Amino acid sequence: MAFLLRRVVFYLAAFIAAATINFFLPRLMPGDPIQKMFAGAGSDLSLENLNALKLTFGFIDAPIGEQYLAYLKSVFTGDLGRSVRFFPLPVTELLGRALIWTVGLVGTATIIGFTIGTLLGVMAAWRRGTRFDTVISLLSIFSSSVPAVVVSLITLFAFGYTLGWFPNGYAADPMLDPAWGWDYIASVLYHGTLPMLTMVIVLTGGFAVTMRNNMINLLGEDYIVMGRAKGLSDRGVMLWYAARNALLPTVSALAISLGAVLGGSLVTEVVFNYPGMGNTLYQAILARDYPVIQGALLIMTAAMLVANFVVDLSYVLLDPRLKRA
Amino acid sequence: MSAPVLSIRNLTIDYIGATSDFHAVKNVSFDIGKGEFFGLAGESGCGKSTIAFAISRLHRPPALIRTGSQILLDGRDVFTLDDAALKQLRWREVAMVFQSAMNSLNPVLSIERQFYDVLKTHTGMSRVAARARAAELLKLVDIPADRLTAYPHQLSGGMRQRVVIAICLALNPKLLIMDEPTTALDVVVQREILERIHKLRQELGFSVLFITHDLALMVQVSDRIGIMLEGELVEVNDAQAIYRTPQHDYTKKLWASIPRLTGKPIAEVTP
Amino acid sequence: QVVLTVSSEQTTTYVRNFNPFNQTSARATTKDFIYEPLAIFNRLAGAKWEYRLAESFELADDLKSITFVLRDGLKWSDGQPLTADDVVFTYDNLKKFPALDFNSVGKLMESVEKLDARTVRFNLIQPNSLVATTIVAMPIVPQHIWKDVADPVTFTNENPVGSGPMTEITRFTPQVYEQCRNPNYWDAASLHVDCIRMPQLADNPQVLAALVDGTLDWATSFVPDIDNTFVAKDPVNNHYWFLPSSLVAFTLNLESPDANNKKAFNDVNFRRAVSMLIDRQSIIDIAGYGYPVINEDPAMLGSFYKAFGNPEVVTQFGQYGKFDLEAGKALLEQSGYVDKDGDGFRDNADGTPIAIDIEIPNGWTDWIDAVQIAIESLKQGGLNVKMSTPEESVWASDLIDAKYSMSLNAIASAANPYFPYIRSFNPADFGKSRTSAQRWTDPEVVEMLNKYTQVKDPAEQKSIMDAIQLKVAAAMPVIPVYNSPSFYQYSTKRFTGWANAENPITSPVVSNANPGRLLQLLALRPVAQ
Amino acid sequence: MTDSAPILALDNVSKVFHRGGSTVHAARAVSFALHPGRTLALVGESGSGKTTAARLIMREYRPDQGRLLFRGEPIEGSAVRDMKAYRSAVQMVFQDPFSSLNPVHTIRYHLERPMRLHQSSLKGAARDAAIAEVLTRVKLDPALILPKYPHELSGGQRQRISIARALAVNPEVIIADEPTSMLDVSVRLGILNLLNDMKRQLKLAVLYITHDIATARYVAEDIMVMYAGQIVEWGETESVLGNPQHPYTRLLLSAVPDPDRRFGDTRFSDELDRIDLIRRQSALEQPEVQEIGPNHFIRPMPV
Amino acid sequence: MSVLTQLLRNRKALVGVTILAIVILVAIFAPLLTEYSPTQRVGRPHQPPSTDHLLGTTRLGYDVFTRLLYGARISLAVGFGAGLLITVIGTVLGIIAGYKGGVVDEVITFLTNMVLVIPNLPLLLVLAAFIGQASPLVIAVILGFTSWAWGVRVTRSETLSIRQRDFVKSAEMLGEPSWRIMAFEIFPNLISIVGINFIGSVLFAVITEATLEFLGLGDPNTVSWGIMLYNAQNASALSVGAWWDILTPCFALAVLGLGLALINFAIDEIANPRLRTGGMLARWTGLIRRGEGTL
Ligand SMILES: Nc1ncnc2c1ncn2[C@@H]1O[C@H](COP(=O)(O)OP(=O)(O)OP(=O)(O)O)[C@@H](O)[C@H]1O
Ligand SMILES: Nc1ncnc2c1ncn2[C@@H]1O[C@H](COP(=O)(O)OP(=O)(O)OP(=O)(O)O)[C@@H](O)[C@H]1O
Ligand SMILES: [Mg+2]
Ligand SMILES: [Mg+2]
Repeated sequence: MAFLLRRVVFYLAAFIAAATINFFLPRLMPGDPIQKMFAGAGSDLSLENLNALKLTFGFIDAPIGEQYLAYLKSVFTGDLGRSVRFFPLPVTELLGRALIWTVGLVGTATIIGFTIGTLLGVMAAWRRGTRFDTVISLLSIFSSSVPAVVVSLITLFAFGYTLGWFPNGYAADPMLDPAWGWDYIASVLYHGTLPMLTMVIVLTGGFAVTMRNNMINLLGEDYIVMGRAKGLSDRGVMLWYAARNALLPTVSALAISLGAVLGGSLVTEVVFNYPGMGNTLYQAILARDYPVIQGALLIMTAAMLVANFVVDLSYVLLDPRLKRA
Repeated sequence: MSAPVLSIRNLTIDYIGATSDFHAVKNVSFDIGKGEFFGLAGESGCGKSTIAFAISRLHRPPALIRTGSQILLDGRDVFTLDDAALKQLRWREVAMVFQSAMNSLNPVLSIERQFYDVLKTHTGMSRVAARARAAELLKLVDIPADRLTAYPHQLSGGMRQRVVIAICLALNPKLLIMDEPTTALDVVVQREILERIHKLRQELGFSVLFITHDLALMVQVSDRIGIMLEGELVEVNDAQAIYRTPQHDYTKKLWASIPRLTGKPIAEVTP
Repeated sequence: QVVLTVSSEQTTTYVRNFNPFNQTSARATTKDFIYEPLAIFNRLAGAKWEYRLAESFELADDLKSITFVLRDGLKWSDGQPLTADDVVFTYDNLKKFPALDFNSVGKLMESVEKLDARTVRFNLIQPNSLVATTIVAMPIVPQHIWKDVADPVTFTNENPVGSGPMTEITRFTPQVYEQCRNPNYWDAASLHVDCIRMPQLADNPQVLAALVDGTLDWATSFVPDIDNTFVAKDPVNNHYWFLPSSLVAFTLNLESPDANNKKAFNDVNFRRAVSMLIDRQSIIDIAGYGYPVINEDPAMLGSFYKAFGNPEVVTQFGQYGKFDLEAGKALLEQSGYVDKDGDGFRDNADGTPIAIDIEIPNGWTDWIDAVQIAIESLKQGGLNVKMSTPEESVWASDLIDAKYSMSLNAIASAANPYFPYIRSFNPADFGKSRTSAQRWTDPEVVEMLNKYTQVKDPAEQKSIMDAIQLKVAAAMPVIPVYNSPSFYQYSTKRFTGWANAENPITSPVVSNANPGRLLQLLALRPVAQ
Repeated sequence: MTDSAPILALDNVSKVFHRGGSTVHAARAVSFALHPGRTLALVGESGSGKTTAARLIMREYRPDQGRLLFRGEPIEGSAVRDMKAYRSAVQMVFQDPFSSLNPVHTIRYHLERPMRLHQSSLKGAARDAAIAEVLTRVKLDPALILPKYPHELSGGQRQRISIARALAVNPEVIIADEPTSMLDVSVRLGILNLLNDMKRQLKLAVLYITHDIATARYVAEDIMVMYAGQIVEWGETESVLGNPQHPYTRLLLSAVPDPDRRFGDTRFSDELDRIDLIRRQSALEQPEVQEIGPNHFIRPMPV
Repeated sequence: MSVLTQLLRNRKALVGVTILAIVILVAIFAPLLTEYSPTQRVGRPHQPPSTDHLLGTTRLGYDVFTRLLYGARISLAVGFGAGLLITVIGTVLGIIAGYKGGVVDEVITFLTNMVLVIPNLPLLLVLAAFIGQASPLVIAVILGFTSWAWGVRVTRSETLSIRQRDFVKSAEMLGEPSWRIMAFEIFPNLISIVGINFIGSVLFAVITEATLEFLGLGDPNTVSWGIMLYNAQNASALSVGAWWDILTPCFALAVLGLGLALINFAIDEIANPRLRTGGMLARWTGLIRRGEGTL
């Protein structure tokens, strides 16, 4: 378990480092949310009163070290402060709401994209050089190279505006009350279709290419040939010998690519006005809502760390070579 | 010699390239009799493994077995078999030990699972029965049954090679192909393994196609030997004949290059 | 139950915050609807005061105090009486917590005293004839509740006790909330709406969608190409009426850090020429979808303050407010701004180069479009101009600190032109407010402005205002472009009584900057189903 | 042994590797000396520590204990200049001719670099001549070979280039770690002969590492048998191979393929029956040294 | 056979290189291909494609086709600039970490893993917002300094395996200085990895620049595909039916992305012969079909 221990230490250090970056980034940014609010509103708040407000919202000029320690403490106690824009909503609650949507969107899209992509990759590699392989490879290259913005906009254009099959955004019909009723769920699914489709398109190609290349690299291995020599069925060799081994690097690519997935989901959420983490972060950046920016970045980083940790764990489970006493 | 187990006729195999082909095996013919230990020797890259792969039709593109080649196993031409028959043939009749023991076991499956694969596919054996059979087979190669739950990386190279041999014997094949089974091992381990094969063959009566480039070893273990040079089979003969009275210049040159442990360091080339 | 569906703010989630002093995150229906103003100045229907909580107010002759008399029998929504004590408490509280004072009204007060249970006198530091406007913008809160609030700045007032028509929060979720009738409302007889419902709508397209499908009765939102995208969907019921509001104008920084620019900017002919090189109509048509109202008034009042306008301004200086490429070029030419160094751009008469950077906040796309259009004609006029788009608050502080060369600025509209003038030209505000960013002042103008607040006679006021306008127009310190529209969409499907061009009863914009929305609410009548 | 002074000697050198909780004794109290004009063979099974010994000499590893003597002087954390002298005196020939030449550089580059680094006095034409000379020494045609890339050469040719590169610095000692094990039988002998020639003509001291005892016999005057980091038997080649005393040596010899004997007919058949015992016992530490005969020693296996 | 000739023989690479070449040519010769200026209103707002305006006009009345041509300049410049920076940093750090090992490696690897677990785009968003008006140059620089981690990881692991090869050892034993070993022995063997890293980074930079600009964090003075997207989105191009305004930059980004990805894929195939499927498989299939052999 030394391997896992090492990783845990890394994750802790990474988390603290990320938290630190989070702390300093907004402090480097010019402007603060209060000033921002009044820059737009053209209100008559006097400079003195503005400063009084800043103080109340915690934009204090305490020594940076002191602020940092207080911040670290609050991070570890799960207190991310309160949103300025949505005062006094605690950041955790604001992001908690957003997180549900993003997890739903990203989670489902990743599962679908990963499954389809991996299967296509496996089959393409197995039938290397056939027309199937050529078509799948080209499609995958294409889908993995087109920016998420472009895919979202085109999907929105095609299915939202031109064909009018799906709504042009939002997580659900705003007039419906969130409840576990069928209406609401149907509305959520209906609204989620296009963002989901976008994410799946963006993700599938990458997984397919990775899996295909991993598979092809493995197909020359002796144990694959031995699997065939044993008279196992093609599908058995493909799945139990090749795919299973090729999956390992793909899974770790998945964890690393989660950062990109989050980036893709940010764009998709913005285009479709989906109330997830990415959109919340984006809005917070526009409003200079520092506590929310900090919180969102921290949660995203934590999600990356958790994903990597899960991958590490699954590595240990999937690959007996790591299971050292 | 009675009807041969394996009979190769005019085997020609090319590797297709983008512009030109590489002729890896050129019109090779030889037989292996029942219970015979046949050695195939030759330098690296002369086409030995290519022949071995062709016997159970394991090649993948861009290898191409030219029309006109024949490989008869017990009189049946393997090139005419359909998929189902081919799967039957593999391992049941021809089992194979690959060049590198390190890599021929699936690293993520337990040893037991790799026995079970074969037994399940070919005999539909249950997991429990397969476990018993696997334990029995491991005993043949002198590995305690409790290693069944181990994963390949937990075994030493020699042990892995013996596990592969045990898996090969699972279905009592008629022909065991060993493609340089011991090159990665040191001499003592090599010796152990070959002694065991030698004994098992006497007990079980299978034939062996033994591929190596170590001529001295080959003469020690084989009944008959074929010498290959750049895709062609240049000489086939009794082991002793190959050693004592090599016919082909190439064979003679080979012997002349091998330092000896006793007597003169280098053998005289018999003119 | 009569429910009115309103979109008065765009947000991604609702947070239960009804603190009327909070400018950033309180719900937009807090002021006016929960906390009724003392009075509302109705600019439209005859420019007169509508008394609400106050029954009247009286400015002292020396203009050093103002006395408000509350209506009889006013009650808070919880049944407690609303008295002068509450007013005094509110102002004392502002002094205690300056962060609450979003209107800077505390600065004007010497003291606030209760004369009797219904009468309050505000004693002013300086004579001020316009102070009522500022005072009525400050909500009055109940003493019996707020005295126990430890930190009223961060207090979220989740269950507000108020004086307005809609005080009861009957439902609150992040997606929608409802505010219903105040059981103790003094003017219940005028109120024909039982509840207002605010669905959470995140942005303009979403509001448009809700407008088009008939969900919303009353909204304030930018809608592109509104005749096609909204009205045409249901021409009988879907309507809009855009009123001009704040002035959008170019400012040239007379204290520009760049000495060469500064030289040019301080020349009135240069400023006039720049003004003549700006294609206002294209800006309005293209950047503004035709919604804004053009402002070609060199004294910067324009049609918004039509009632105050001095016709002399147009006669004397009108041509400087109009786009005229050739005239602009000619004026530059004759003032000595020609290309001396051969780089294709005009230079100062002494040969020093002029290079103007127009600073615009990042993300304010209509302004960016406007500036891009302006740049085209300015370049044709031979000026070296480009645009930069710093972050919003950077832009704001650059303007406050006069660290820019040229910018587009917004000057809030008010009940009286005195306010834009004093905010723009009062040297005491230099370095404190964005409105004074051009750093132009004139002692005579300031003196006249001070005098303006100290006279009571309307005729005298008018003559002062006329004189000020001439002075300003002559100097042209600010280059007006347009008055931006305030957006107002409504549906007659369920309610009638809406203000519009034919029926200009009040300013009906439902955003929280417009107290007139209360009058609009009271004017609504449900359509019999 | 000979009376000439050794150039290079290991004196009681030990090296332990720690890997994931277990320790591997890759070298245990290893001592030997290399003499000019003589080849010392180091044989033993895979993983016995042969390469470790080579790397200790090449200063890739630092010994945990013991000293490395160069011309009788210990070299320990020595100055950069001494290191340079050492590097030009001691060179290595690698086992794998495919990976010991950089595929992106021509043969000329491979030979020029050592010249530039270690014979910097040679310039221009002189250097070209020197390069041509080492190539002729390894029986390759300079004109043909110099512009080629490694992948254009056969395994044997590449191994010759490796040797030429080692020779290009004018070394006194050559460490050859299994220099022929990846070559085909037919070219193997050529390389061995080449090594023998070098040794004789240039008075090189050669450490020949192999697991092929027969080739060791062909090139080496002296031989050492290594097992589990320990040298278990050493002495003059003919004496050790002709009269092996340590059980492990005997086991090794009996396992070497010998075309004159069929299976079941071996020199030391009882050793073959005791494989596990011999392995286990030989792996134990054995500080005691016995002299079996003139210049023939063993560390007896504990029983 | 040099990498270049191999590239030109690969059909995917050929298509990719052609696309890239066209985009580069278009960028260079933009002024010759259009009569308009990209920052001058030349028509009424949102005119649909016509012979005067091949791809219509924008909300402000700019010619979309002209902006497309000029926009290629920025997209390419940022792509290649940032790609180069990312690759240089990634390669240098990767080789140093892989070759030096020890503490240096630990530190670099830790940094790399750190950067890898911080989601890149959100971080970039925050950084770009912090800088305010992010000109293409600024975007390229921050991309360069935040996105090298992947390159380090790949280069390092490849360096680790090359470092094991005997030619590195033999260079060490000759006493070559370590910078020389890294630069002349290891680096040339990494060319294909570096190439993949470079093209991949260019692709990433092109996409990310467009994304940041689309999200409103770019400089609106810029004429780039991202700003085109941003303007079109702000002008509600989709809801008012001006599809040409928004689909044009979309299409351009997609095509450039595809071109780069194809080149990358091809380099991958050249570096790793196992992935190659090209000519030989076609020939093989032909031979099988003609009955000249079996498997
Ligand atoms: N997939 C392939 N494509 C092209 N050529 C190949 C392929 N596989 C093998 N070859 C070539 O075919 C020839 C014969 O290969 P084979 O593996 O049969 O040799 P071998 O005799 O087994 O050699 P070794 O002793 O090294 O195992 C070699 O020259 C090899 O380069
Ligand atoms: N860097 C290292 N770290 C940990 N263990 C090592 C290291 N190098 C070698 N070893 C271990 O030390 C022992 C001796 O290794 P060495 O390479 O010297 O053996 P060898 O006799 O040269 O083997 P071969 O014949 O296979 O080359 C082996 O068990 C090996 O696993
Ligand atoms: Mg082979
Ligand atoms: Mg070794």
